[in-house]
Amino acid sequence: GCGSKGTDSKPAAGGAAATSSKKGEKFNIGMVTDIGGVNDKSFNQSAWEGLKQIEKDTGAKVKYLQSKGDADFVPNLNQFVKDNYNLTWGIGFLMGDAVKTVAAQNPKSQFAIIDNVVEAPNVESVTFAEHEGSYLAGVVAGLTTKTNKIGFVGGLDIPVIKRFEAGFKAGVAAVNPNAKVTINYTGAFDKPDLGKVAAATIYNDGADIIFHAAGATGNGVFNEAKDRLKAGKKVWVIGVDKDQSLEFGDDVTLTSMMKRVDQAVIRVTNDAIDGKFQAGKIVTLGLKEDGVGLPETSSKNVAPDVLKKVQEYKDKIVKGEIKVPDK
Amino acid sequence: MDFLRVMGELVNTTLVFSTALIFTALGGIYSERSGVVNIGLEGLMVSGAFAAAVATHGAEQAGLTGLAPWLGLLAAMIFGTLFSLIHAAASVTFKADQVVSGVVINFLAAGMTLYLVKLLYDGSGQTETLGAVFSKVEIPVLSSIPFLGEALFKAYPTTYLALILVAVTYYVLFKTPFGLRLRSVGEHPSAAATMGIRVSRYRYIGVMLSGALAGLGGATITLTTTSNFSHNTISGQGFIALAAMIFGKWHPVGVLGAAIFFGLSQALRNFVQLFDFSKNVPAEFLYMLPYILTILVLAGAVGRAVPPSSLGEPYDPGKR
Amino acid sequence: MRSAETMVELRGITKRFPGITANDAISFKLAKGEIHALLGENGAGKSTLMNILFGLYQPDEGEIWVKGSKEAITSPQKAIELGIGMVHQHFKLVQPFTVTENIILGSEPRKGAAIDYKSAQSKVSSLSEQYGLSVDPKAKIQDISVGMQQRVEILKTLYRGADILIFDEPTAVLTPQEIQELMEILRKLAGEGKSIILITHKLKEIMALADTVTIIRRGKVIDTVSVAETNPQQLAEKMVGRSVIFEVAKKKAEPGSAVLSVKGLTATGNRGNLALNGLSLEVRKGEILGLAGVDGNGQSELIEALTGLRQVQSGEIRLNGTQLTNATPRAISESGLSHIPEDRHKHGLVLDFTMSENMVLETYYNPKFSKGMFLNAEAIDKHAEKLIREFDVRTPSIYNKARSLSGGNQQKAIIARELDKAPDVLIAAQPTRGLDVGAIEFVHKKLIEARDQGKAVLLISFELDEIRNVSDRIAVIYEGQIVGEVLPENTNDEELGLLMAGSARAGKGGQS
Amino acid sequence: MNKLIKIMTKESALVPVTAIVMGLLFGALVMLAGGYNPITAYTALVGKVFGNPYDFGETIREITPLILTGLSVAFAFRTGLFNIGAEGQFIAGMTGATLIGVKLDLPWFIHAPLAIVVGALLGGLWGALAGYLKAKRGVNEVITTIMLNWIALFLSNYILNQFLLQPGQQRSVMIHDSASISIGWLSELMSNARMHWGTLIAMAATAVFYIILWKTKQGYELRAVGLNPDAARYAGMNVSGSVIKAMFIGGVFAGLAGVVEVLGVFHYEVVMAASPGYGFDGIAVSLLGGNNPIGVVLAAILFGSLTYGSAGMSFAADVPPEIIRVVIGSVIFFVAAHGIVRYVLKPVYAKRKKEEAA
Ligand SMILES: Nc1ncnc2c1ncn2[C@@H]1O[C@H](COP(=O)(O)OP(=O)(O)OP(=O)(O)O)[C@@H](O)[C@H]1O
Ligand SMILES: Nc1ncnc2c1ncn2[C@@H]1O[C@H](COP(=O)(O)OP(=O)(O)OP(=O)(O)O)[C@@H](O)[C@H]1O
Ligand SMILES: [Mg+2]
Ligand SMILES: [Mg+2]
Repeated sequence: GCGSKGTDSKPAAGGAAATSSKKGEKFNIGMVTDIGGVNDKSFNQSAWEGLKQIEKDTGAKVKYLQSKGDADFVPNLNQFVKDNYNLTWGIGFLMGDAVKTVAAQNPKSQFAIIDNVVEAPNVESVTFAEHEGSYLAGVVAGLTTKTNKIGFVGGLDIPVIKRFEAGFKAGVAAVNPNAKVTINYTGAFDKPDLGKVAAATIYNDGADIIFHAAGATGNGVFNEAKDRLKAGKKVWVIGVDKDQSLEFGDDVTLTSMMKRVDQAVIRVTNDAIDGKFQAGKIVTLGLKEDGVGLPETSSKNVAPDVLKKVQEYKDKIVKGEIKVPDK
Repeated sequence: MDFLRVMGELVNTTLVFSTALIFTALGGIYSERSGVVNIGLEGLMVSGAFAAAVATHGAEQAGLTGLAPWLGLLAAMIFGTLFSLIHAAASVTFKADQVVSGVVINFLAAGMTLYLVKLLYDGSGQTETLGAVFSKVEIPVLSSIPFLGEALFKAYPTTYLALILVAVTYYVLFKTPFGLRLRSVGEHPSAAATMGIRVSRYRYIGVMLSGALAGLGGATITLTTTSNFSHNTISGQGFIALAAMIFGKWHPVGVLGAAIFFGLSQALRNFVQLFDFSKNVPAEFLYMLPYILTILVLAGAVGRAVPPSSLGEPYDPGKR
Repeated sequence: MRSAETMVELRGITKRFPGITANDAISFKLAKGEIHALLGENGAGKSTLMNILFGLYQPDEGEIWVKGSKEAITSPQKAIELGIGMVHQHFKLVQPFTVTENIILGSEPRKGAAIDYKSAQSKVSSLSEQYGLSVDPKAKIQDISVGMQQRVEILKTLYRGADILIFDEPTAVLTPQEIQELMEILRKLAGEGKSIILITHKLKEIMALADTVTIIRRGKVIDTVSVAETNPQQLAEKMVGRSVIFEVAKKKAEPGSAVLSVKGLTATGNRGNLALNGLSLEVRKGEILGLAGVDGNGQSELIEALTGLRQVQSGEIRLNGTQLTNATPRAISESGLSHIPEDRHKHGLVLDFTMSENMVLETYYNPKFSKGMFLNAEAIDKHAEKLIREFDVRTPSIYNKARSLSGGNQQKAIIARELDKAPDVLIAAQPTRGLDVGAIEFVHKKLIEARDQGKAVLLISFELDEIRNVSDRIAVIYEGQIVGEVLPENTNDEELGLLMAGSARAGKGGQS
Repeated sequence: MNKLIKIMTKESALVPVTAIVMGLLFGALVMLAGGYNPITAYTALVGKVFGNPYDFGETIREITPLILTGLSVAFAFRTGLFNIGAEGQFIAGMTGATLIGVKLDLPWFIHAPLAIVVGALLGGLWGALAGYLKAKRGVNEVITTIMLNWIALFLSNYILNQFLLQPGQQRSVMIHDSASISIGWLSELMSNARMHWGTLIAMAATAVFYIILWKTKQGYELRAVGLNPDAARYAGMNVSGSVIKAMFIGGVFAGLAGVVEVLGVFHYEVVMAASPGYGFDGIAVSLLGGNNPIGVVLAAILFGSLTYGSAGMSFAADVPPEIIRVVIGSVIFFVAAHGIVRYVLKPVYAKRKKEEAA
């Protein structure tokens, strides 16, 4: 995936390649994805890339199970528990209840979850302050727009996505009070056709930048932007979760609001391998922790003075001078 | 907001949504007019979407950028046709229940294509993102006419192709010997047989044409919307096309109207979000809009659709 | 009989179906220009034999010779090539297609890639003129009468240049006028040198039309005789193997008071036409009222109105004095009306139900057959056993599906069910259509028995013989009205024919 | 044992069993072509289903809703209707159960039954809506049920968001324990597998299906309408009423499937981005089971086991789980196109005939 060749993601090719001297040799790490699977070009993929990195670095054995539906979460987690995996990851907001249940039933096993909070003595929860990163995306958009019309395309109208929207709007408002943000929720994370038409509608209405937080639905936003580019009309997309310019190219990607799921996974897993697993802890990764933020590649398309502004706002948020709204 | 322009865009968006439905529902007509129920349209679309992604990607790699999406369409037609042979064999040769056989198509397509994607793309759940996809073609001069230009003359090549195929299908079904025979086989196979027409052959052809056209429908989505193929590239469009075929009374022009209606109601829900009053309407109700509209229109519409009389009945010359 | 060239010769044809030998070493010869009738009871194997000749079935044994050479007729296509055409017992016409489309289907004239409808239509027109088969080339089959449909069937074969024509029970669904016309056509075709095989249950037609007749019983040829040398009585005996009475013995009716009375009934037909136009009639206790008329003059609509299947615009229907206008079918049935429907497969039976289930189609909910919300299977089965015994319905068991019975036995089962409801009024619509003489005899006997028990019977039929033999009084329907009433003993075919054709004339002596 | 073999080689059993074997073989071929070892894969699949009490229990959990949605589709089929709407009826059932489970607080012996009844009724109403449109307005039920599926999805999301949402979560508040139909002791016995009374409800529904259709007056009417609506009208039955009733009863079955998932498995309902798919699988189950209640149960067992077991396949043999859809699809194919199976079985029949003759 990700346009890059050789992403070795054949399920659990095993840690056989690891040399014997590595620290994670006898350490097994499982990961349960939601329906998207490890190639969703989104957080599941990011998390899996993190684990592959761990495998490479430490020689630990990593494996994932893809869920075919909500009902699969629990048995999939249990599969790892029953196979005595040392750490099992639940990836995504939706896994919250499943992780909670299985953790309670298996107090001796260790779990970690991304994007949701599970209060249990054997679970470490990692969440992200998406609103903080989105605020910076808003700053970029507010300062870059020429039409003073900006769009936001969301997936489902749910709390996580609301955080994106709230932060983004606040960021735009902070630097460009005249800019109007058009909000469109498509009602789906897996419908590029809806994303595409939503984008077309917003661009037609005069917007020149759209920020999407809509998973695969957002692919449609990129496709629409590319379409317009081919027809000679320059418009921008702000990507989400990963540096989407790598996937969709610099000519339409202004910047991306990155969630460093991979980094979080690596950090927590490394801790666990080192015996320093912070069970019961809830970690929120914001700008301060570099859990969210804009990628290096932003400099290609975002003007230097805008980037400077971004840095200013980032500092203020990190220092706590600005409190970014999350709904 | 410039009203004319907005209306033009609304029509334009409608056509974007309608195109895949037109192809697929036209395919459904060929199959069902020959007497073979085809609820496998969804699966046939999946197979087409898959083949288009793979072939276009391959062509792209081979450096055939301009030709790539066209090759994708061709591959989708071929693959869709091959896939539909399963349906034809089961329901024509082996006289299986046609609904069951259609369900089989849906299952096999869903499983097989993803499995192949994983094999072809190194375990990945989707194909590579395609660069060489279709983009909208502006027809010179015509596209600058106010309203009409925006509405009709800035569209994907596939949209034009779909509209042409509506006319072609009409001609084939109602003007040519082939069409007469195909329809006779769907209405009264034993009558056709006593006139020396080979019922099975025509049913095979009907089903295969549905495979080719549904394949085109699926390819349209890959090549104009998603730019890749994954497990949710086709999620329900085949069933909507089935609905469009019934709503359109198994007639190409009716199907065109029905597909445009479904496209319009999808497009509307996006346009509504541009207006401020929509903020007071819960989003979920906007999402429901297309489907509620459909039911209301159908419930208000007069006249029942009459399917081909022998639809769903395997032809058994020995049966009385 | 001429000793002309042999067109078709079947030698020792045997065809077996699971459990039955439908054709048992049948040999048969058809001469040029001859009309050769095939006669036999229901299920004797006539259709099977013809289906073999037309390439629809393959024989297990035997040879087929056509025009002097041995042929393997593997498909209808092959039969058509050999000049064989068949008009099937159940028409093989595509309802939503036009007459022309049905005729040219499979060998369409072309102009470029498209069908050349113009030349097709002119061909059809000239053919129909040549043989006196008038049709409207542009009309859809679903909009034309049965008689016209049959002409289309004949034109189909002529269009393909057939000179051997097979007709499987062509008159079963025709009105007397249409039958007359068809007989003319057949004579004309034979006169032009075509050879014709005619399957019919009607001895009168054989006597009037055929040159030769072959009688089949249980798959075997019993005899082949020249029509000139035989008579109906002899034919019937050969066919069933016993003597047959043609005139139904009945004593004179003793009608009582009117049970069913219909006044000024108006209703529209399926196509919005005025199908019933102020129709009035009365059926009295203990009489059979025969309703004669040409198909399409409101008979079907009248039956539907009487049984609650069609809403009427005005007028009233009373049964024993109770208002039943626009009542539900169930309410009507419960008030004492039984109905032997015209189309036994469409209305009379659920073909995929067992016989047992079919015998309680209208009464399953009665306390007799149910307990609370549940069915009483035992009672239902017993009931079915009883009816099947009493009415001699031939079925292996009450658990066989209705589909597996022959037409005659299906009809017997329906009659059993309807009479068992002990109705005050019995409506019998085309009750003997397609049945052989033995079965017809049985049905007529049952109708008269019902009358003798004091029931009021309304008999609707296109068969004038049936109407005249069975009815006590005859009413003629024309364009949704009763145009005349006559007594069977005081009338003849000619008078009835005139009334049915709408020559408005008050019936004489109908008001006894 | 001999008797068993006889039963198994009877044609009625032989054909489906052979079809299943052929489906599995085809799946094996596809695996081989993809470079996977089918023997390892199938071993893992069987191991996953029967390997330990937990997975066995979870397999039953997987099978349960499939029985109910299968019955739903089958019931409509019996009345001549094609219910593609089990999906929407399932969601309606979930939502009804959640509403009662969350909003009311009652003693368990009222609460759970009430939640079940309300969910079932909502599912039934959702089905009846399509039935009504068919009966009274002549709208093809295939179209309406497809549309109603989407409407159910969004309507349920609306209700969840508006009235039932757990703050900060993407799901409803948990239902009260009194509404739960989980069986605690059984789950404990089965190492925490999510066992619930819904399985019993599904079995009961199977019996009810059979009794309604073949033992009651109502069922007699429904079947008559399904087989020949003209004759049913002639016989004084209320055809449009039957259509509505059949869709209602079918909807109740699908609604119950949703109910047991909420009350027995999840204890909440999530805001869904897409339909869960049990209704569509129900079509396959119903057809595989020949629209016959026992057949539906057997088909659901097969379908559910293969689906659940596929996780074991990907865990132990690294086979992509998608392959299981191919297997299920080809099993259905061979069951439907039994001509092929009979052809394959010809030698067996021939042999048997010889034996019988001897
Ligand atoms: N397709 C079939 N399958 C099984 N048996 C058949 C089939 N067709 C005919 N038969 C058998 O062949 C016998 C002859 O049937 P056939 O239709 O030829 O009778 P028929 O003489 O035409 O009767 P009728 O006067 O009622 O038209 C029947 O008794 C029936 O058992
Ligand atoms: N599918 C079938 N399988 C076995 N036997 C059949 C089948 N269809 C018809 N038969 C047999 O064929 C014989 C004649 O049937 P057929 O339907 O020709 O009756 P019929 O008197 O000609 O009725 P009708 O003229 O009203 O159609 C019956 O004995 C019946 O048992
Ligand atoms: Mg016959
Ligand atoms: Mg007959």
